[in-house]
Amino acid sequence: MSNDALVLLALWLLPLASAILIFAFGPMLRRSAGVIGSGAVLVPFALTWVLAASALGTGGLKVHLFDWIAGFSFGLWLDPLSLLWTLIITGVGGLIHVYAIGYMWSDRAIARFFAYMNFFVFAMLTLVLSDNFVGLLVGWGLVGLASYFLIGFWFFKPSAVAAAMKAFVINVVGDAGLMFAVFVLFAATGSTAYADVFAKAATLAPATVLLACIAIFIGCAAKSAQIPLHTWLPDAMEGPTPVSALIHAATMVTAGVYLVARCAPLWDVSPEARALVGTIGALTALVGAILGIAQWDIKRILAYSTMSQIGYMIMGVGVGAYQAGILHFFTHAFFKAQLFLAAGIVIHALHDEQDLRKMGGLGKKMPLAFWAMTIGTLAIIGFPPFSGFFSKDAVIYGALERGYPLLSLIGVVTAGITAYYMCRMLFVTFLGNNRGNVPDVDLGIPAREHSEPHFGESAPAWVMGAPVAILMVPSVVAGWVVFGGRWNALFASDFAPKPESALATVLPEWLVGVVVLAFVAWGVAAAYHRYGSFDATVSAVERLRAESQRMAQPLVRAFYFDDALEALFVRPARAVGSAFMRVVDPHVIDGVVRDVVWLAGWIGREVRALQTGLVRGYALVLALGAAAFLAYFALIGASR
Amino acid sequence: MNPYVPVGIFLGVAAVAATAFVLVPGLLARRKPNPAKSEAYECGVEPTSVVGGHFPVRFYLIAMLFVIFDVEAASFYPWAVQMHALRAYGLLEMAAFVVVLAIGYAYVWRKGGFQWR
Amino acid sequence: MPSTLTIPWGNADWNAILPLGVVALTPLLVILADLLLPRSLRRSVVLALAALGLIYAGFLAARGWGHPYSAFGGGFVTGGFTIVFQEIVIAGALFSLLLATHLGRDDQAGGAVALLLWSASGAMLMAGAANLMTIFLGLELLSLALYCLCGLAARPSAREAALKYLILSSTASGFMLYGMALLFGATGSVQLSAFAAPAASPMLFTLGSGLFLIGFVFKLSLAPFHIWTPDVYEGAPLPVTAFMSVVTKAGALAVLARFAYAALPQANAQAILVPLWIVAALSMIVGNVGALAQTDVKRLLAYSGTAQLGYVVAALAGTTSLGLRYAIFYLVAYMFMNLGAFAVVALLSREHEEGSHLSAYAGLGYRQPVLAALMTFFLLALAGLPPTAGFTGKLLILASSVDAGYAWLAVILIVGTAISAYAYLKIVLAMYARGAGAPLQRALHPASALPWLGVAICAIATFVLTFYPLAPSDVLPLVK
Amino acid sequence: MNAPMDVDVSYYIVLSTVIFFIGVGGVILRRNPLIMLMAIELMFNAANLALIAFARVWINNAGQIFAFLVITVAASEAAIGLAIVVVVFRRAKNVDVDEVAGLRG
Repeated sequence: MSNDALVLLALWLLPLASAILIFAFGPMLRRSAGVIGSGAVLVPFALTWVLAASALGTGGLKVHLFDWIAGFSFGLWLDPLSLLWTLIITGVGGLIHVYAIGYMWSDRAIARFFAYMNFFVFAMLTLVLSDNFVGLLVGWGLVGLASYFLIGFWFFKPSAVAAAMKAFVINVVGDAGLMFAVFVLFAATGSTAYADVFAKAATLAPATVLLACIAIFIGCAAKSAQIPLHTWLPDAMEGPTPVSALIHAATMVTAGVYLVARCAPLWDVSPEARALVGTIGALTALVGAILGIAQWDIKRILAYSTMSQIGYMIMGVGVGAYQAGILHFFTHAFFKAQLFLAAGIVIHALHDEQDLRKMGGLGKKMPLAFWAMTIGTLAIIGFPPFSGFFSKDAVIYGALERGYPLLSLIGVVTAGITAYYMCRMLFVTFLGNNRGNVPDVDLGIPAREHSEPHFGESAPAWVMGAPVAILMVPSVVAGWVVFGGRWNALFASDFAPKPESALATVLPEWLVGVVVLAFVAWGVAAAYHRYGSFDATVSAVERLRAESQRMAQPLVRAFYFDDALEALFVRPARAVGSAFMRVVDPHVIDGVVRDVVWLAGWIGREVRALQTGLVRGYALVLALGAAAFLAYFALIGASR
Repeated sequence: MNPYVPVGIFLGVAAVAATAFVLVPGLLARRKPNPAKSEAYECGVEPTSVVGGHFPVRFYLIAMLFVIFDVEAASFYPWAVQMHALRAYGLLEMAAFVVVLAIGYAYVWRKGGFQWR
Repeated sequence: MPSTLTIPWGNADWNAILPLGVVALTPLLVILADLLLPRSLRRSVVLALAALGLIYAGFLAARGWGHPYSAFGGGFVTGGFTIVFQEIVIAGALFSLLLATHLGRDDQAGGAVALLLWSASGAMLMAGAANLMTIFLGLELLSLALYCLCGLAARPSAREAALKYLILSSTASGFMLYGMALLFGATGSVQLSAFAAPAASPMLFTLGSGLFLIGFVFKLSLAPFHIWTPDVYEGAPLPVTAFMSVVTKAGALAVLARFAYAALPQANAQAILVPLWIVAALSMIVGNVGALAQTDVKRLLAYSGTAQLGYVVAALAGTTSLGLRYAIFYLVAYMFMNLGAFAVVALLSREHEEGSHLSAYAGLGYRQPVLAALMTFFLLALAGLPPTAGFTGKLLILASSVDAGYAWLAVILIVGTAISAYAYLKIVLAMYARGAGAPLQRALHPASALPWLGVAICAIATFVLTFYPLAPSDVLPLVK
Repeated sequence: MNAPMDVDVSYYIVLSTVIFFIGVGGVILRRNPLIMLMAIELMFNAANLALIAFARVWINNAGQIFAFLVITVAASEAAIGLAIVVVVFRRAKNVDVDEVAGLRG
């Protein structure tokens, strides 16, 4: 085994070793678990850079681990695509680990927390480094499991446990879809290795590829919170904030983007699948942004914005603008992690208060959080020259270039809405007067239970501050990688070159950029007028109260997705009529155990009715079966 | 022509015939039950007890045990016929058989299977 | 010693059936112990004796690897195939013993365990039987003991299960026996090895094969001959159900595979076996659809077993040697994931109530997080998600059925899997249902160490087999 | 079909087939479990008859030994069957399998 291979193996297994170590010796380690855990992620980050050169070489770095059975082998594969993901997982992940030392400082179970976090990093690395579908599927399942543990980390909170269950169940639905896809691809190509499957992709029947793509995308939609499987993501914010930053913003939820990009050869031969994924992505972007408008919980706003931004990425990779979608993943990882970490500082300082209405005027008290949040917001709304500007623009223009003007238009509108709700959050949190002492009723906040604030000593401020400060740099500059066309050249071996489209020649890229900027400017202005101007901040209490009382119900209830998804989803599913579609029924999505789904339940009950319990009836079935057997055998016997 | 082809045909005929014999009466027979018809006839006297009579459950159990040991005893027959030819080997085999049977017998006895409670 | 009749077999023949003999004779010790020991010791001594006997038999069987031998004039053929199936039977019986700490009343314990072992010895006989008589004897030994075991619980449903199993299984035996008579008539021999030659009457031969197959398709509970399974599984005591779900099926599969691979004449083997693939396909659909609406886990596992054995038989399609290895691997995987689920049910059982109803699982994720996690693992394994042996097994079966030219079976397998994910997910959902039964902290069964052992072994095996699909190459069945 | 015999063997086979199907019909149609068990015995004995007849055809004693084995097994089966029927219907008024249908679905 070459040195590179050993290094790759080490960076893959280090987080696992650390997780086991911390789990075994947790009570003894206490806070030093955080140091070990962070080290076990930052060291692989450094190791990844060592491998960058060989990963960018022809074919990437391949490490064959072991032969499984004849025709199946397990291995790792570091190519530009997985290299990018590995860098983000370990780099951003490492910073979040450091931050978490401070955030979890006074938590008794800090060791357990870092064991889970390291386990997650290992699972995520398995997902992106695997060179075949089986390893991918294993990683896919394990990240779901890690996410389940971490969302429910504060298991004494019923809401956290419920959210964890919901996330787990939807993820299992996604796993089943992905498993189905692997079976289909395997049945069609006789292999589970990426290389073999993709080599044969062009020769497969279009229907097979479409079926596989749809099944894969069910997995992606569940993992990446695409409608209609998105409802778990806002709830998942019940977990500790570093978890939200790492799993539910920067890495795990982008696994769907990774998978679609990885399976580009499949999508390249199936225009229908391409249209489907692109459309779902665009709709998710739009719906997520709209839902972000009506939230008061700072983390839920960020959750919806995550959903919306992943919608952009999925739209990008879906329509075939792979480089653009991946670029957006790249920049998003920085600025979204930064937004979450900054929000975490605020939440931590206010003793677990997450309601915007109880904040206000925090800009002077927490300058670091304020500036971090401002830079993150500028990045996410696509303000030049911050990173989000380049990537979002690339996605919107990419959709146009590849002949999806409608999706592109949705992207433009969404950009405006994004600017509005992100600035709304920023202004309400940091400008005006502090409303921490205003009674809930005066702010229109319904009666609620206050969670017990954490008491005890705090970590040195730099532990949480430093990662946020470091993240500010890439949040600003990450988008500059597009200059000189290097970014696109990086993935030239992975993706087919873009086709020329008539529309793209009419509309130059700078013009699209200007249109997007106009929408963004409108969003910022509207938000400033409503929440940021002097008048608005002076009368903030009355305004917020009035607003929270007459806010549109559909928005508050997230378009009734949880309540009324049935109406939206059961009918098309019923029309499709396939039992498999039933799996994503709202009952399941909602995690409610009922007599399961209508069709499945109906078929099941019909079959049950055949089982009368009467011995003679069974004997008759037996005899009829025997008669059928005999008829067949008499036939072939006579033919001889 | 294969000599067994007629057998195959017979099989089919037999299946149909046998099924028909059992099914046809149920389909064709007229059924007009009335109270008088349904009554059990016992020399003009109304029956006072269940016609078949009820045997105690113990009866069945003893009968079952009898059947088992009886049939197992039937296995002695082929051995007895060839006893001299089989010599020691046959004796050993039969001894083993009897031991197994004896353990079963002891088990039933100890569990009270032979008691007429 | 002078004798007028030479005995045609010697030590080698007795050695060949030694493992089987140990399992058949241990029950004699068991019931003697039951008679002689004081009541307080009985149950534990009986269980220990039985376990020791099984383990010793397993050791003896494994020792014979690599020395195929045709014992008793071709009545019983040892070899890799026989040994693998015998070990599966022994393992299945051992696991059932782990769950059998509460089988029957105290004074029934000895008899119950003895019956379990005799039943297992019948299945072991089937694993090596290569002549119609030994096949029949093995099958009846297996079944007769099971009829009694099914009724060994103090509730009406157990007695009902026993009656149904008795009547339906005997009927199936009747079909099979008549098939055997026709096969004998067609070939003039009861040896499977004589069947390869062209039969005197092809008509009798095919009809006989058909009736013969029915008996084993019934024991494998493949649709539509599965109809008895849910009722019997639900009614029978838990350890007996667990035993049936593995041991009976292993024994029946052994006979079926030997018949399909080694006995049938090459010329029309594929034509004769077509109904087998059809019932396999039917089972994958019916089993999984039937599982959808079940609220009793034992019932659900009955349907699931129908579907799982459908996958196993599908692997045999085309009777390729690779297919047989994969079928055996999947059977082993099925044994572990299935018995693991049964062990969880055993852990949830109370004195007078088996923990098989869905309500026992509501909110289990909160009450017994480890147990719920393991149950989830087993169910996902049955559904075929990685990293479990169920996934590997299904992948292998897909491979072999496509290779053998039975792509349509592969398609049905995929569809069946998709349906089954839903059925299994239902229990997972129940266990993690929001706010269900949260405060109810029922203690686990007092004597739960043994089932826990079973759960642990099954979980580890299900996981490890994912990566090391043990499919020994030396397993083609022999007939002489 | 050269074996010297008084009655052609095919008659035995036909008889056994008829008996077999009477047995099958009995299992399906009768409601009394005791009669059902008798019907099953009919199926077994039909097989016995066929076995012995074929043993004559092929001049192979295996058929007769087989039949002997079947008789023994059938007796055990009958005993166990009787025991189960007694246990199930101990307190029931009518011996009717249709009343035993608690397990279903």
